Amino acid sequence: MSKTITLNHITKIEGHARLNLKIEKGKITTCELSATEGARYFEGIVKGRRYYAAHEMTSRICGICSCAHVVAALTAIEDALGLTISEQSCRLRVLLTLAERIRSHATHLYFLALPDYLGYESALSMAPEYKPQLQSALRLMKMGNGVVKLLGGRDLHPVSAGVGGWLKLPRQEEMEETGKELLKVKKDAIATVKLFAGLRQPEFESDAEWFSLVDPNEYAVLNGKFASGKSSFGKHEYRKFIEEYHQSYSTANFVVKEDHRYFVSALARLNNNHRQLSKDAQKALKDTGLKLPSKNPYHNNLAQAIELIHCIDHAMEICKGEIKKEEMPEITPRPGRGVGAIEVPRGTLWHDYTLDERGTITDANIITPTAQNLYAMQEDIRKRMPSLLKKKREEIVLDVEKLIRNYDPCFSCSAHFLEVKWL
Amino acid sequence: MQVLRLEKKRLLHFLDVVKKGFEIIAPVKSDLVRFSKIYHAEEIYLEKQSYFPVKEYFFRKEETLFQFRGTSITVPAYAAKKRMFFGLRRCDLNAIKNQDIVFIGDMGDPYYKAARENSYLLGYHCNTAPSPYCFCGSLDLVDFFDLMFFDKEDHFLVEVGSERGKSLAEKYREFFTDSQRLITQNEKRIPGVHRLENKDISGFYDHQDWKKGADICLSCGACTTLCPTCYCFEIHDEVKTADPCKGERRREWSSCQLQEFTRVAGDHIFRKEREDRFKHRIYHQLQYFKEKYGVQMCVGCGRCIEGCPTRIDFVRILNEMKNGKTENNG
Amino acid sequence: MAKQKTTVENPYLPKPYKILEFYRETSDSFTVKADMEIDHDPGQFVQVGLLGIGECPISICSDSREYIQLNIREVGNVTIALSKLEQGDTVFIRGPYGKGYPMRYLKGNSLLIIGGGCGVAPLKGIIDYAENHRRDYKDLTLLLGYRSPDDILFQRELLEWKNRYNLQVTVDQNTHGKFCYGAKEGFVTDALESMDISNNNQIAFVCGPPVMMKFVIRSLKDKGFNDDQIFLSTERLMYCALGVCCHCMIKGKFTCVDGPVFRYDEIKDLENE
Amino acid sequence: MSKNKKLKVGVYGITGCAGCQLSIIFNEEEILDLLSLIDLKAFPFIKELNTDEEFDYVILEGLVANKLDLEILRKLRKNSKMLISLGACACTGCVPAYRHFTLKENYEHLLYKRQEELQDIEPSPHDEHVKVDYYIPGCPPDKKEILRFIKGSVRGVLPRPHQNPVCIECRRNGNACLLDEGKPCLGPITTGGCNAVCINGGLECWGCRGPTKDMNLELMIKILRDRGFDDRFIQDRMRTFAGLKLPMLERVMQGSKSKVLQTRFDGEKKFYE
Ligand SMILES: Cc1cc2nc3c(=O)[nH]c(=O)nc-3n(C[C@H](O)[C@H](O)[C@H](O)COP(=O)(O)OP(=O)(O)OC[C@H]3O[C@@H](n4cnc5c(N)ncnc54)[C@H](O)[C@@H]3O)c2cc1C
Ligand code: SF4
Ligand code: SF4
Ligand code: SF4
Repeated sequence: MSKTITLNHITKIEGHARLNLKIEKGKITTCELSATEGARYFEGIVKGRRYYAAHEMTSRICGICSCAHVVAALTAIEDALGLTISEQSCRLRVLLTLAERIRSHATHLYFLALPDYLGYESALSMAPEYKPQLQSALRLMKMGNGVVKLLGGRDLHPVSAGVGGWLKLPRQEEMEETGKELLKVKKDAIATVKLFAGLRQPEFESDAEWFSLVDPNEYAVLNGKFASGKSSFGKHEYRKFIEEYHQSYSTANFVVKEDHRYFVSALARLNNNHRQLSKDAQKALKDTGLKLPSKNPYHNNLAQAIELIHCIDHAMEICKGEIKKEEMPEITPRPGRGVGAIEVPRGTLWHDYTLDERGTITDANIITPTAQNLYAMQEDIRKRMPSLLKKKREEIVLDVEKLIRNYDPCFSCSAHFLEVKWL
Repeated sequence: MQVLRLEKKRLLHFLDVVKKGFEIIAPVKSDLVRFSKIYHAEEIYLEKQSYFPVKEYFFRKEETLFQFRGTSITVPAYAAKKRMFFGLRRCDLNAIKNQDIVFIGDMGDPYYKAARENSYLLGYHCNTAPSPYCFCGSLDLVDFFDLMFFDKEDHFLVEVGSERGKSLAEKYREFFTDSQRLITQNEKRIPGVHRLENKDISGFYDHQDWKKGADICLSCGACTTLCPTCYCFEIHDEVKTADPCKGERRREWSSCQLQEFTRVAGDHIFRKEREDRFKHRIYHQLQYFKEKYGVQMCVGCGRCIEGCPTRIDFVRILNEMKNGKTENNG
Repeated sequence: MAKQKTTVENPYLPKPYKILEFYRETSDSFTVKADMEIDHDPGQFVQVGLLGIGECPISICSDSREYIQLNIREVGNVTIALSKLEQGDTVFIRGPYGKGYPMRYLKGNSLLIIGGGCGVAPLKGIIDYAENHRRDYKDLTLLLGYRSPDDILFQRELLEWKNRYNLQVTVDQNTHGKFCYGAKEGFVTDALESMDISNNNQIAFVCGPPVMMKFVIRSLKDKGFNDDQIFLSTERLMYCALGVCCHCMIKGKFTCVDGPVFRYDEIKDLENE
Repeated sequence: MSKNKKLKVGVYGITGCAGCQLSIIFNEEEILDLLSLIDLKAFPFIKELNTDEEFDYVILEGLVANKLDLEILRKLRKNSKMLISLGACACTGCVPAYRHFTLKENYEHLLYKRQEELQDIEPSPHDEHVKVDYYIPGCPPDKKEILRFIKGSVRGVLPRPHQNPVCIECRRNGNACLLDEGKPCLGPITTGGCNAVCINGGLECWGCRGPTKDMNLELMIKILRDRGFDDRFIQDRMRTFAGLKLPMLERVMQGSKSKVLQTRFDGEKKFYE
């Protein structure tokens, strides 16, 4: 029996990708996951631009993670310029990142993932039966967007965060108001965890190792070392551990040097940092019975749901803080190199810039979570296949799609897929 | 006119007491000076003229004219707040008077009227020109206020300008003493604001110097937005997503400096050239309005010059036209 | 003292009217008749619209107190939306607005009506008016120009007009090869040139595209018409029709209240505005 | 409306950041109602089942960056009565098209051999390849504008696209002008409709909605030079989002050097160093 499955346009993901599966005599002969997104060469086009253009331009890599790219780029640029930003700016950046995570998780969970499990083709067709659930989702999205807009000036591609600080600070009253709003949507987050904990997930274990930032002070967002259960390293050393290479036969883009596949995601964060979750998130986690660490990528949705609660709690904490008037610092360019590694909805995001003495960008490297996950994703599909072979074609497709969507891939982020078609 | 006296040190107290009965709108300095609702009397800033005009409180940036549902129309109830405006300059007050002519005079705009109805206008007289661009002295401004505060070292002389002003002064009588003297015409003059040499511009229509202004004009509309008298608007409909049969008709500010202002079918644009649009604005301010209503519309506040990104000084351009007039008419 | 409360009407509110009749004139224009009972002068206009879409100024092209007739060309949002209406539907109208043709003061004259394209619509008001007051005026000469035979408006009325008045229809191009309504190929201006007409007790009414108006005026002047014997109808973008929103301003004049009909001597310097 | 059948609509994306499609979904309060106004035939971003038969209109995000994109664009154009370009990538090419203005060696090393079908083509907006019926520009587009478009389409009207500069909305929002603070704001030459969000948020306008038809580019350049920005900066800034729509930039920059424009700037000069 020979079967070829081609998913030409994988739907309900961000960006465009396809999957080629060939099964001959019960053996998988081809398993190719590829992005069909056109290449945009962000790392190339920021070269020659000045340091203050980096975050403006790279934010356009991805709509849903635009805050992430802004914050990562700013962190890297400030690192290169040797700037330290104020505690308040830092706090607000965390809030911006968390707010984005709320809206991104909510969008992904309800609009992209959930229909698979409930047997609908889309969230829209769920509307008649699942209106309350969808309304929860929309409230969470609105909340996230609202905070992003408050801090960043607009919903997508925020503008108010600049090199060294904030161009426009939110007012104290607005922050307080936001805190109250956040409290209101917490019940939606809790309901989300319940909903996703109730979904049946297959037993499966990925061969890939997990990685995320680990910060002794808090559930890592902007700071910390990049770590798995086994090893860890600081952000400046990433080149030593992560190597990007491209082989015509291989699917690899990014691998850890010892030739280990790895994944980054909400699940990876939970594996590493679940003890630092907020109280309510920990409680929710306990209630779900999810065993950590988990290497089952199908658990990622649940991990995202749990993170929703944590993000709301953490965000509320930040909203209590005082907003002081702060000026943007005067900046004198200097040559240097800087790295930004932050936790964004889909995992760890890396920005790396080199500046010359005028502050012109001479080199740039951006590694997105999806790029890091690609290899693991594809190999998981390969590993999962044998147990699915007896099923009907549609079921295989659904299962594989579920797997892919659990990773919440974002092919728009193809800032840096060197080779998109693997053989 | 009756004149009262208010000790300066009692001003804040006076306003704080008034605040109990009114919403007070006064100039406040944040990044720029603008009229906004004040919570404490100390917020008021009288040093400089406000950058943004006060007109948005009466002729609002956006106004719902009516709501509709199917074929039935309802007009929103205008909640007429009792408001006291404090710190209006002579130009601001005259600008309100000019907008009154437009909106209340001929056509009886109910929205504007409602907003004006419960407003008390308390002026603050400029002792010196608050901005280098002012030229109110060149125009025929009149007294138009409920109360006008003249700043006199340690006290204010407060001139009563209307019945309303009188009753207001009565109500807060405890703050005022009777003044022994009246305000002279001379005191009402503001030094250094006679910049416009010739306000009859009818002879300049074909003058080549209009180009001087148009060349450095971006057509960004800052001048008309910041002008306290400009009153153009557009009307658009907006419907609800949940039910497209429901919605509202709204009007919003517009600007004659935009090409879109006169676009008609066939994509024809009248006054397509920047120069024509610039000229149109000045002529409307200084001539057309006068032809129609008997007064000039411009009140000489200079905001359109101060707010212009390139500081197009139409007063200077006009003055130069006058000086060069003979050679041009030859 | 009795308190008298005068509730001034809100000038922005349109009122609903029923469509009595709806028919197409040409491929891109149509005529509607609405049950609006008002007194008006020929040349005045109303603001017609639909809720949720908007409104636009349209000249009244009839002369009756029982109804108004509007001839509308589909060019944009409101006009296209109106074109989808049917008999019995509701339209929202306010008006009438503007200064129409001062017909009362022109009694005893002959009328020379020169229209181009959709500019004929407001002029039809004069024709109807003159018909209703036939004894007040002498001869009626109609000179109507269109792009092609397909664009000819008021086909229902044309035969009648032909019988009663001195009618000439021109088309820029005759794509059909057959002449309807005795139409001649050529521009209105040419027809006017070759027409034997003097300014003696003659009033000219002109409406059409800006270029056409310009040439017609020139030609009329050549024939000895004085400025005050020529009436023009102008068109501008307008929102309020109340003399406030300023979009229709031509120099100091508001098309909506001072116009849309102007005597040529009132606006002759304003051509480029 | 209810008389007619629902419009068949498709929402697609080619190479882009998905932000524009998200902007549709992020109309959190209206999204469910919105999508029930139309017959949503395709929206692969959130739908599994997508039919690509005949569409009344297709809203398409993203720019053309490889052959597959072009193929999809052409197919959608063929299958749809109207094509709506959504977002800056679709309308102007946005940041990815800035590649036209960078040195080849900057990105050369990122080029790899690809499958034939995914071969790169020069990044370009839709209208370089096919006819576009309506533009909803912006990076990201204003989500309310998308809402207005869909609502309008249901009633057969297309909202008049914005053509006024960003400054109009900026001033209406009561912002202090950033040009006066010496910042390089492109608001005066950029098409508005975004409610000046960037300036509201403290950042100068980068011109993401593309140049206005009526811009005074020469003067804008002069203003920026006056504030101490060098020509390289001005070019880079203007080309970041809409470089392809400013083909005349270099020429105007050259030409304006010899011209004297007397502007005044009494703020402090702020160099971006
Ligand atoms: C006093 C007066 C009397 C009139 N009488 C009549 C009459 O009897 N019959 C008649 O048919 N007309 C008449 N008109 C003209 C009529 O008012 C206009 O055709 C009408 O306003 C068009 O409105 P609309 O909403 O349909 O078009 P709009 O949608 O407002 O569009 C009008 C035109 O603007 C342009 N436009 C619209 N959107 C854009 C865009 N995005 N970009 C560029 N250009 C655009 C187009 O060229 C379009 O054709 C009269 C006008 C006036 C002032
Ligand atoms: S035209 Fe200028 S000076 Fe005159 S009132 Fe308006 S803003 Fe003031
Ligand atoms: S800040 Fe920019 S958009 Fe706003 S008025 Fe100034 S130039 Fe225009
Ligand atoms: S202000 Fe400028 S950059 Fe910002 S959204 Fe508007 S057009 Fe785009």
